[in-house]
Amino acid sequence: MPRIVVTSDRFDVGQEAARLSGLSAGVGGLSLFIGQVRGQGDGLESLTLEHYPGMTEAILTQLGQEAVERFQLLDCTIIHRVGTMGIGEPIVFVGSAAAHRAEALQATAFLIDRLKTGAPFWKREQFADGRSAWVDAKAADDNAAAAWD
Amino acid sequence: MPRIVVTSDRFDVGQEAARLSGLSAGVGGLSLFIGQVRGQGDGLESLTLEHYPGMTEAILTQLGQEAVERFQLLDCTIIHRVGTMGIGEPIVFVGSAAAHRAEALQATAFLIDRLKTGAPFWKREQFADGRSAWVDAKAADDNAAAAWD
Amino acid sequence: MTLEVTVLYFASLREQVGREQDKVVLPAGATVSVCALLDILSQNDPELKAIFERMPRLRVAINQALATFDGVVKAGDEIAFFPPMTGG
Amino acid sequence: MTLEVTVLYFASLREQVGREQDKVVLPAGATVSVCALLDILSQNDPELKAIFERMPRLRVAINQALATFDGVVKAGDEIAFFPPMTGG
Repeated sequence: MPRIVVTSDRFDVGQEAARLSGLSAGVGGLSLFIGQVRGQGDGLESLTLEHYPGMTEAILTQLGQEAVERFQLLDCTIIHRVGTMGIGEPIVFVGSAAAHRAEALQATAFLIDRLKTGAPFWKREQFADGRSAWVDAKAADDNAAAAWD
Repeated sequence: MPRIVVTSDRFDVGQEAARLSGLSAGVGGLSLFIGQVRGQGDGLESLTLEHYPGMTEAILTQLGQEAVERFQLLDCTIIHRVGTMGIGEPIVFVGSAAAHRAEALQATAFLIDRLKTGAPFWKREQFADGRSAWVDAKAADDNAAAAWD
Repeated sequence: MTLEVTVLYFASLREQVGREQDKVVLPAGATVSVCALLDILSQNDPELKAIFERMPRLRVAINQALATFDGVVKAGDEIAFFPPMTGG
Repeated sequence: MTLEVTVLYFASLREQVGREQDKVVLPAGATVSVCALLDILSQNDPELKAIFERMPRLRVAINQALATFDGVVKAGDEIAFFPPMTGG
Protein backbone atom coordinates (compact mmCIF):
# COMPACT_ATOMS: atom_id res chain seq x y z
CA MET A 1 0.00 0.00 0.00
CA PRO A 2 1.46 3.37 -0.99
CA ARG A 3 2.30 5.50 2.04
CA ILE A 4 0.53 8.83 1.52
CA VAL A 5 1.02 11.72 3.95
CA VAL A 6 -0.23 15.31 3.72
CA THR A 7 1.12 17.27 6.66
CA SER A 8 2.46 20.61 7.84
CA ASP A 9 5.36 18.80 9.57
CA ARG A 10 8.82 18.10 8.22
CA PHE A 11 9.61 14.53 7.18
CA ASP A 12 12.59 12.34 8.05
CA VAL A 13 14.34 11.24 4.84
CA GLY A 14 16.35 8.54 6.64
CA GLN A 15 13.23 6.97 8.16
CA GLU A 16 11.36 7.07 4.87
CA ALA A 17 14.29 5.44 3.07
CA ALA A 18 14.47 2.76 5.79
CA ARG A 19 10.78 1.89 5.36
CA LEU A 20 11.17 1.40 1.60
CA SER A 21 14.47 -0.44 2.00
CA GLY A 22 12.97 -2.91 4.47
CA LEU A 23 9.77 -3.76 2.57
CA SER A 24 11.04 -7.15 1.47
CA ALA A 25 14.20 -9.05 0.56
CA GLY A 26 13.27 -8.37 -3.08
CA VAL A 27 14.13 -4.65 -2.93
CA GLY A 28 17.20 -3.94 -5.08
CA GLY A 29 16.86 -0.20 -5.63
CA LEU A 30 15.30 2.86 -4.01
CA SER A 31 14.80 6.11 -5.85
CA LEU A 32 14.00 9.13 -3.68
CA PHE A 33 13.15 12.68 -4.72
CA ILE A 34 12.91 15.66 -2.41
CA GLY A 35 11.63 19.02 -3.58
CA GLN A 36 12.48 22.07 -1.48
CA VAL A 37 11.84 25.82 -1.51
CA ARG A 38 14.41 27.34 -3.86
CA GLY A 39 15.80 30.83 -3.26
CA GLN A 40 15.64 32.60 -6.59
CA GLY A 41 17.59 35.74 -5.77
CA ASP A 42 14.44 37.81 -6.26
CA GLY A 43 13.56 38.41 -2.62
CA LEU A 44 11.44 35.29 -2.24
CA GLU A 45 11.18 34.44 1.46
CA SER A 46 8.63 31.67 1.72
CA LEU A 47 5.98 29.61 -0.02
CA THR A 48 2.53 28.78 1.28
CA LEU A 49 0.93 25.56 0.05
CA GLU A 50 -2.86 25.32 0.05
CA HIS A 51 -4.64 22.07 -0.76
CA TYR A 52 -8.06 20.40 -1.04
CA PRO A 53 -8.28 18.13 2.00
CA GLY A 54 -9.70 14.74 1.13
CA MET A 55 -9.24 15.08 -2.61
CA THR A 56 -5.47 15.46 -2.15
CA GLU A 57 -5.15 12.16 -0.30
CA ALA A 58 -7.46 10.41 -2.80
CA ILE A 59 -5.47 11.65 -5.83
CA LEU A 60 -2.09 10.82 -4.27
CA THR A 61 -3.29 7.33 -3.36
CA GLN A 62 -4.47 6.72 -6.94
CA LEU A 63 -1.17 8.08 -8.26
CA GLY A 64 0.84 5.82 -5.97
CA GLN A 65 -1.21 2.77 -6.95
CA GLU A 66 -0.77 3.61 -10.62
CA ALA A 67 3.02 3.82 -10.15
CA VAL A 68 3.15 0.50 -8.27
CA GLU A 69 1.33 -1.28 -11.11
CA ARG A 70 3.00 0.47 -14.00
CA PHE A 71 6.57 0.12 -12.73
CA GLN A 72 6.16 -3.14 -10.74
CA LEU A 73 7.16 -1.42 -7.53
CA LEU A 74 7.30 -3.18 -4.20
CA ASP A 75 5.82 0.06 -2.84
CA CYS A 76 6.10 3.84 -2.93
CA THR A 77 5.74 6.84 -0.64
CA ILE A 78 4.41 10.33 -1.29
CA ILE A 79 4.66 12.98 1.42
CA HIS A 80 3.55 16.52 0.64
CA ARG A 81 3.70 19.38 3.07
CA VAL A 82 1.13 22.17 3.32
CA GLY A 83 1.32 25.54 5.04
CA THR A 84 4.19 28.04 4.98
CA MET A 85 7.80 26.99 4.30
CA GLY A 86 10.97 29.09 4.18
CA ILE A 87 13.79 28.82 1.65
CA GLY A 88 15.62 25.50 1.89
CA GLU A 89 12.71 23.75 3.60
CA PRO A 90 11.48 20.47 2.13
CA ILE A 91 8.10 20.53 0.35
CA VAL A 92 7.66 17.06 -1.08
CA PHE A 93 9.13 13.57 -0.75
CA VAL A 94 8.63 10.82 -3.31
CA GLY A 95 10.20 7.38 -2.92
CA SER A 96 9.94 4.19 -4.97
CA ALA A 97 11.25 0.71 -4.16
CA ALA A 98 11.74 -1.85 -6.93
CA ALA A 99 13.72 -4.98 -7.69
CA HIS A 100 15.81 -3.09 -10.25
CA ARG A 101 17.04 0.47 -10.57
CA ALA A 102 15.36 1.43 -13.86
CA GLU A 103 11.84 0.86 -12.50
CA ALA A 104 12.56 2.73 -9.26
CA LEU A 105 14.08 5.72 -11.09
CA GLN A 106 11.27 5.91 -13.64
CA ALA A 107 8.53 5.58 -11.03
CA THR A 108 9.90 8.46 -8.97
CA ALA A 109 10.14 10.70 -12.03
CA PHE A 110 6.58 9.70 -12.99
CA LEU A 111 5.24 10.44 -9.51
CA ILE A 112 6.77 13.88 -9.17
CA ASP A 113 5.87 14.88 -12.74
CA ARG A 114 2.25 13.78 -12.34
CA LEU A 115 1.88 15.17 -8.82
CA LYS A 116 2.90 18.71 -9.87
CA THR A 117 -0.11 19.29 -12.10
CA GLY A 118 -2.46 16.49 -11.05
CA ALA A 119 -2.87 16.84 -7.29
CA PRO A 120 -4.85 19.72 -5.77
CA PHE A 121 -2.05 21.85 -4.34
CA TRP A 122 -1.55 25.56 -4.98
CA LYS A 123 1.53 27.61 -4.17
CA ARG A 124 1.66 31.20 -3.07
CA GLU A 125 4.96 33.10 -2.89
CA GLN A 126 5.79 35.68 -0.21
CA PHE A 127 8.56 38.21 -0.86
CA ALA A 128 10.77 40.28 1.46
CA ASP A 129 9.11 43.52 0.30
CA GLY A 130 5.68 42.27 1.42
CA ARG A 131 4.49 41.29 -2.05
CA SER A 132 2.67 37.98 -2.36
CA ALA A 133 1.41 36.17 -5.45
CA TRP A 134 0.00 32.82 -6.52
CA VAL A 135 2.44 30.79 -8.60
CA ASP A 136 1.35 30.41 -12.23
CA ALA A 137 1.08 26.93 -13.66
CA LYS A 138 3.97 26.20 -16.03
CA ALA A 139 3.41 24.74 -19.50
CA ALA A 140 6.65 22.77 -19.02
CA ASP A 141 5.06 20.99 -16.05
CA ASP A 142 1.97 20.09 -18.10
CA ASN A 143 4.25 18.72 -20.81
CA ALA A 144 6.30 16.69 -18.33
CA ALA A 145 3.12 15.16 -16.90
CA ALA A 146 1.67 14.47 -20.37
CA ALA A 147 4.90 12.73 -21.45
CA TRP A 148 3.84 9.80 -19.20
CA ASP A 149 0.43 9.40 -20.93
CA MET B 1 33.18 19.30 -5.38
CA PRO B 2 31.53 15.90 -5.67
CA ARG B 3 31.60 13.95 -2.43
CA ILE B 4 33.17 10.56 -3.22
CA VAL B 5 33.40 7.84 -0.58
CA VAL B 6 34.57 4.23 -0.93
CA THR B 7 34.11 2.45 2.37
CA SER B 8 33.19 -0.78 4.08
CA ASP B 9 30.89 1.14 6.44
CA ARG B 10 27.19 1.78 6.08
CA PHE B 11 26.11 5.29 5.10
CA ASP B 12 23.47 7.56 6.62
CA VAL B 13 20.88 8.49 3.99
CA GLY B 14 19.43 11.31 6.11
CA GLN B 15 22.84 12.94 6.59
CA GLU B 16 23.71 12.62 2.93
CA ALA B 17 20.39 14.17 1.93
CA ALA B 18 20.96 17.01 4.42
CA ARG B 19 24.36 17.83 2.92
CA LEU B 20 22.92 18.08 -0.59
CA SER B 21 19.86 19.99 0.61
CA GLY B 22 21.98 22.58 2.41
CA LEU B 23 24.51 23.28 -0.37
CA SER B 24 22.94 26.62 -1.27
CA ALA B 25 19.65 28.48 -1.36
CA GLY B 26 19.53 27.57 -5.06
CA VAL B 27 18.77 23.89 -4.47
CA GLY B 28 15.23 23.08 -5.62
CA GLY B 29 15.42 19.30 -6.02
CA LEU B 30 17.40 16.34 -4.73
CA SER B 31 17.38 12.98 -6.42
CA LEU B 32 18.79 10.08 -4.40
CA PHE B 33 19.34 6.48 -5.43
CA ILE B 34 20.23 3.62 -3.10
CA GLY B 35 21.17 0.19 -4.38
CA GLN B 36 20.98 -2.72 -1.96
CA VAL B 37 21.63 -6.47 -1.94
CA ARG B 38 18.51 -8.11 -3.36
CA GLY B 39 17.38 -11.54 -2.21
CA GLN B 40 16.62 -13.50 -5.34
CA GLY B 41 15.02 -16.56 -3.82
CA ASP B 42 17.92 -18.69 -5.06
CA GLY B 43 19.80 -19.10 -1.78
CA LEU B 44 21.90 -15.95 -2.18
CA GLU B 45 23.18 -14.90 1.25
CA SER B 46 25.68 -12.14 0.62
CA LEU B 47 27.70 -10.20 -1.93
CA THR B 48 31.37 -9.32 -1.69
CA LEU B 49 32.53 -6.20 -3.50
CA GLU B 50 36.16 -5.97 -4.58
CA HIS B 51 37.60 -2.79 -6.06
CA TYR B 52 40.79 -1.20 -7.38
CA PRO B 53 41.84 1.26 -4.67
CA GLY B 54 42.95 4.57 -6.11
CA MET B 55 41.44 4.04 -9.53
CA THR B 56 37.96 3.69 -8.00
CA GLU B 57 38.14 7.11 -6.35
CA ALA B 58 39.63 8.68 -9.50
CA ILE B 59 36.90 7.28 -11.76
CA LEU B 60 34.07 8.22 -9.38
CA THR B 61 35.45 11.77 -9.05
CA GLN B 62 35.57 12.15 -12.84
CA LEU B 63 32.06 10.74 -13.12
CA GLY B 64 30.75 13.15 -10.48
CA GLN B 65 32.40 16.11 -12.18
CA GLU B 66 30.96 15.07 -15.53
CA ALA B 67 27.47 14.90 -13.99
CA VAL B 68 27.84 18.33 -12.36
CA GLU B 69 28.77 19.92 -15.69
CA ARG B 70 26.38 18.01 -17.89
CA PHE B 71 23.29 18.47 -15.69
CA GLN B 72 24.24 21.81 -14.10
CA LEU B 73 24.17 20.32 -10.64
CA LEU B 74 24.99 22.27 -7.51
CA ASP B 75 26.81 19.11 -6.43
CA CYS B 76 26.55 15.34 -6.21
CA THR B 77 27.56 12.47 -3.93
CA ILE B 78 28.68 8.94 -4.73
CA ILE B 79 29.23 6.45 -1.90
CA HIS B 80 30.11 2.87 -2.75
CA ARG B 81 30.66 0.15 -0.21
CA VAL B 82 33.21 -2.63 -0.53
CA GLY B 83 33.57 -5.90 1.36
CA THR B 84 30.81 -8.35 2.27
CA MET B 85 27.15 -7.32 2.57
CA GLY B 86 24.09 -9.40 3.45
CA ILE B 87 20.66 -9.26 1.81
CA GLY B 88 18.95 -5.90 2.37
CA GLU B 89 22.21 -4.09 3.09
CA PRO B 90 22.95 -0.91 1.13
CA ILE B 91 25.69 -1.12 -1.52
CA VAL B 92 25.68 2.26 -3.21
CA PHE B 93 24.32 5.78 -2.68
CA VAL B 94 24.07 8.37 -5.44
CA GLY B 95 22.66 11.84 -4.84
CA SER B 96 22.28 14.91 -7.05
CA ALA B 97 21.23 18.44 -6.13
CA ALA B 98 19.95 20.82 -8.80
CA ALA B 99 17.82 23.92 -9.16
CA HIS B 100 15.11 21.91 -10.91
CA ARG B 101 13.86 18.34 -10.66
CA ALA B 102 14.56 17.18 -14.22
CA GLU B 103 18.32 17.80 -13.94
CA ALA B 104 18.56 16.13 -10.53
CA LEU B 105 16.60 13.05 -11.68
CA GLN B 106 18.59 12.68 -14.89
CA ALA B 107 21.95 13.15 -13.19
CA THR B 108 21.24 10.41 -10.66
CA ALA B 109 20.16 7.98 -13.39
CA PHE B 110 23.30 8.90 -15.37
CA LEU B 111 25.57 8.35 -12.36
CA ILE B 112 24.23 4.94 -11.41
CA ASP B 113 24.09 3.72 -15.02
CA ARG B 114 27.67 4.81 -15.71
CA LEU B 115 29.04 3.63 -12.37
CA LYS B 116 27.80 0.05 -12.86
CA THR B 117 30.06 -0.69 -15.82
CA GLY B 118 32.60 2.14 -15.64
CA ALA B 119 34.04 2.04 -12.13
CA PRO B 120 36.39 -0.78 -11.05
CA PHE B 121 34.12 -2.80 -8.77
CA TRP B 122 33.50 -6.52 -9.03
CA LYS B 123 30.78 -8.49 -7.27
CA ARG B 124 31.01 -12.00 -5.97
CA GLU B 125 27.92 -13.88 -4.74
CA GLN B 126 27.89 -16.28 -1.80
CA PHE B 127 25.07 -18.81 -1.48
CA ALA B 128 23.63 -20.72 1.46
CA ASP B 129 24.91 -24.03 0.09
CA GLY B 130 28.50 -22.75 0.11
CA ARG B 131 28.67 -21.98 -3.60
CA SER B 132 30.30 -18.71 -4.58
CA ALA B 133 30.62 -17.12 -8.02
CA TRP B 134 31.65 -13.85 -9.64
CA VAL B 135 28.71 -11.92 -11.07
CA ASP B 136 28.74 -11.77 -14.87
CA ALA B 137 28.58 -8.38 -16.53
CA LYS B 138 25.13 -7.77 -18.03
CA ALA B 139 24.67 -6.54 -21.60
CA ALA B 140 21.68 -4.50 -20.34
CA ASP B 141 24.01 -2.56 -18.04
CA ASP B 142 26.39 -1.82 -20.93
CA ASN B 143 23.43 -0.60 -22.96
CA ALA B 144 22.14 1.59 -20.13
CA ALA B 145 25.58 3.19 -19.76
CA ALA B 146 25.98 3.66 -23.52
CA ALA B 147 22.58 5.36 -23.75
CA TRP B 148 24.18 8.40 -22.07
CA ASP B 149 26.96 8.67 -24.72
CA MET C 1 -34.65 15.14 -0.32
CA THR C 2 -32.81 18.39 -0.90
CA LEU C 3 -31.55 19.34 -4.38
CA GLU C 4 -28.69 21.28 -2.87
CA VAL C 5 -25.04 20.95 -3.92
CA THR C 6 -21.96 22.37 -2.21
CA VAL C 7 -19.62 24.48 -4.34
CA LEU C 8 -16.03 24.98 -3.11
CA TYR C 9 -13.46 27.53 -4.29
CA PHE C 10 -9.69 27.16 -3.87
CA ALA C 11 -6.52 29.26 -4.10
CA SER C 12 -6.67 32.42 -6.23
CA LEU C 13 -10.30 31.68 -7.13
CA ARG C 14 -11.25 31.50 -3.43
CA GLU C 15 -9.50 34.82 -2.83
CA GLN C 16 -11.33 36.53 -5.69
CA VAL C 17 -14.70 35.09 -4.72
CA GLY C 18 -14.05 36.15 -1.13
CA ARG C 19 -15.54 33.00 0.40
CA GLU C 20 -14.74 29.30 0.58
CA GLN C 21 -18.06 27.88 -0.53
CA ASP C 22 -21.58 28.36 -1.78
CA LYS C 23 -24.69 26.23 -1.47
CA VAL C 24 -26.71 25.99 -4.69
CA VAL C 25 -30.17 24.53 -5.17
CA LEU C 26 -30.52 22.63 -8.44
CA PRO C 27 -33.66 22.99 -10.59
CA ALA C 28 -35.92 20.03 -9.86
CA GLY C 29 -36.16 17.32 -12.51
CA ALA C 30 -33.38 18.60 -14.77
CA THR C 31 -30.02 16.96 -15.51
CA VAL C 32 -27.46 19.58 -14.58
CA SER C 33 -23.98 19.69 -16.13
CA VAL C 34 -21.03 21.56 -14.58
CA CYS C 35 -21.56 24.19 -17.30
CA ALA C 36 -25.19 24.59 -16.27
CA LEU C 37 -24.12 24.87 -12.62
CA LEU C 38 -21.71 27.68 -13.62
CA ASP C 39 -24.65 29.44 -15.32
CA ILE C 40 -26.76 29.13 -12.18
CA LEU C 41 -23.89 30.48 -10.05
CA SER C 42 -23.38 33.37 -12.48
CA GLN C 43 -27.07 34.26 -12.45
CA ASN C 44 -27.13 34.21 -8.64
CA ASP C 45 -24.03 36.44 -8.41
CA PRO C 46 -22.91 38.65 -11.36
CA GLU C 47 -19.53 39.15 -9.64
CA LEU C 48 -18.90 35.39 -9.82
CA LYS C 49 -19.71 35.51 -13.54
CA ALA C 50 -16.98 38.12 -14.06
CA ILE C 51 -14.49 36.12 -12.01
CA PHE C 52 -15.15 32.92 -13.96
CA GLU C 53 -14.74 34.80 -17.23
CA ARG C 54 -11.32 36.08 -16.16
CA MET C 55 -10.14 32.48 -15.44
CA PRO C 56 -9.86 30.65 -18.76
CA ARG C 57 -8.03 27.65 -17.24
CA LEU C 58 -10.66 26.94 -14.59
CA ARG C 59 -10.61 23.33 -13.34
CA VAL C 60 -13.44 21.38 -11.72
CA ALA C 61 -13.76 18.36 -9.46
CA ILE C 62 -16.97 16.46 -8.69
CA ASN C 63 -16.91 14.68 -5.33
CA GLN C 64 -13.12 15.09 -5.09
CA ALA C 65 -12.36 13.59 -8.51
CA LEU C 66 -11.22 15.70 -11.47
CA ALA C 67 -14.07 16.18 -13.93
CA THR C 68 -14.93 17.86 -17.19
CA PHE C 69 -17.41 20.68 -17.72
CA ASP C 70 -19.96 18.32 -19.27
CA GLY C 71 -19.84 16.17 -16.12
CA VAL C 72 -23.20 15.59 -14.44
CA VAL C 73 -23.94 17.19 -11.07
CA LYS C 74 -26.38 15.48 -8.72
CA ALA C 75 -28.08 16.57 -5.49
CA GLY C 76 -25.69 16.23 -2.54
CA ASP C 77 -22.55 16.46 -4.69
CA GLU C 78 -19.46 18.46 -3.70
CA ILE C 79 -18.30 20.51 -6.69
CA ALA C 80 -14.95 22.31 -6.47
CA PHE C 81 -13.60 25.00 -8.79
CA PHE C 82 -9.94 25.99 -8.83
CA PRO C 83 -7.07 27.27 -10.98
CA PRO C 84 -4.45 24.87 -12.46
CA MET C 85 -2.67 22.96 -9.73
CA THR C 86 0.90 23.89 -8.77
CA GLY C 87 2.14 21.28 -6.30
CA GLY C 88 5.49 19.62 -5.78
CA MET D 1 66.48 3.97 -14.44
CA THR D 2 64.58 0.71 -14.30
CA LEU D 3 62.41 -0.44 -17.20
CA GLU D 4 60.09 -2.28 -14.86
CA VAL D 5 56.29 -2.00 -14.85
CA THR D 6 53.84 -3.28 -12.28
CA VAL D 7 51.01 -5.50 -13.53
CA LEU D 8 47.93 -5.92 -11.33
CA TYR D 9 45.15 -8.51 -11.59
CA PHE D 10 41.65 -8.10 -10.16
CA ALA D 11 38.57 -10.20 -9.35
CA SER D 12 38.14 -13.49 -11.25
CA LEU D 13 41.37 -12.84 -13.17
CA ARG D 14 43.32 -12.43 -9.92
CA GLU D 15 41.83 -15.69 -8.65
CA GLN D 16 42.80 -17.57 -11.80
CA VAL D 17 46.30 -16.10 -11.88
CA GLY D 18 46.67 -16.93 -8.22
CA ARG D 19 48.52 -13.72 -7.33
CA GLU D 20 47.75 -9.99 -7.15
CA GLN D 21 50.61 -8.66 -9.24
CA ASP D 22 53.67 -9.26 -11.40
CA LYS D 23 56.72 -7.12 -12.09
CA VAL D 24 57.73 -7.08 -15.76
CA VAL D 25 60.92 -5.69 -17.27
CA LEU D 26 60.29 -3.99 -20.63
CA PRO D 27 62.71 -4.49 -23.54
CA ALA D 28 65.06 -1.49 -23.68
CA GLY D 29 64.54 1.03 -26.46
CA ALA D 30 61.22 -0.37 -27.73
CA THR D 31 57.79 1.25 -27.60
CA VAL D 32 55.62 -1.29 -25.83
CA SER D 33 51.84 -1.46 -26.31
CA VAL D 34 49.48 -3.23 -23.92
CA CYS D 35 49.25 -6.01 -26.51
CA ALA D 36 53.03 -6.37 -26.52
CA LEU D 37 53.02 -6.43 -22.72
CA LEU D 38 50.47 -9.29 -22.83
CA ASP D 39 52.82 -11.15 -25.16
CA ILE D 40 55.74 -10.67 -22.77
CA LEU D 41 53.58 -11.87 -19.84
CA SER D 42 52.45 -14.90 -21.86
CA GLN D 43 56.01 -15.80 -22.81
CA ASN D 44 57.12 -15.51 -19.18
CA ASP D 45 54.26 -17.70 -17.94
CA PRO D 46 52.36 -20.06 -20.33
CA GLU D 47 49.62 -20.47 -17.74
CA LEU D 48 48.93 -16.72 -17.94
CA LYS D 49 48.66 -17.05 -21.72
CA ALA D 50 45.93 -19.70 -21.31
CA ILE D 51 44.08 -17.55 -18.75
CA PHE D 52 44.12 -14.47 -21.01
CA GLU D 53 42.84 -16.56 -23.90
CA ARG D 54 39.87 -17.74 -21.83
CA MET D 55 38.91 -14.12 -21.05
CA PRO D 56 37.69 -12.49 -24.26
CA ARG D 57 36.31 -9.39 -22.48
CA LEU D 58 39.56 -8.54 -20.70
CA ARG D 59 39.83 -4.85 -19.71
CA VAL D 60 42.98 -2.84 -19.07
CA ALA D 61 43.90 0.31 -17.15
CA ILE D 62 47.17 2.22 -17.45
CA ASN D 63 48.02 4.20 -14.31
CA GLN D 64 44.47 3.81 -12.99
CA ALA D 65 42.77 5.13 -16.15
CA LEU D 66 40.86 2.86 -18.53
CA ALA D 67 42.94 2.22 -21.66
CA THR D 68 42.84 0.33 -24.94
CA PHE D 69 45.11 -2.52 -25.98
CA ASP D 70 47.10 -0.28 -28.31
CA GLY D 71 47.84 2.07 -25.38
CA VAL D 72 51.55 2.73 -24.74
CA VAL D 73 53.20 1.33 -21.63
CA LYS D 74 56.19 3.16 -20.13
CA ALA D 75 58.71 2.23 -17.46
CA GLY D 76 57.28 2.77 -14.01
CA ASP D 77 53.66 2.45 -15.15
CA GLU D 78 50.97 0.53 -13.24
CA ILE D 79 49.05 -1.70 -15.66
CA ALA D 80 45.91 -3.44 -14.40
CA PHE D 81 44.00 -6.26 -16.10
CA PHE D 82 40.50 -7.25 -15.04
CA PRO D 83 37.14 -8.62 -16.24
CA PRO D 84 34.19 -6.32 -17.05
CA MET D 85 33.20 -4.23 -14.05
CA THR D 86 30.06 -5.08 -12.07
CA GLY D 87 29.57 -2.30 -9.53
CA GLY D 88 26.49 -0.58 -8.20
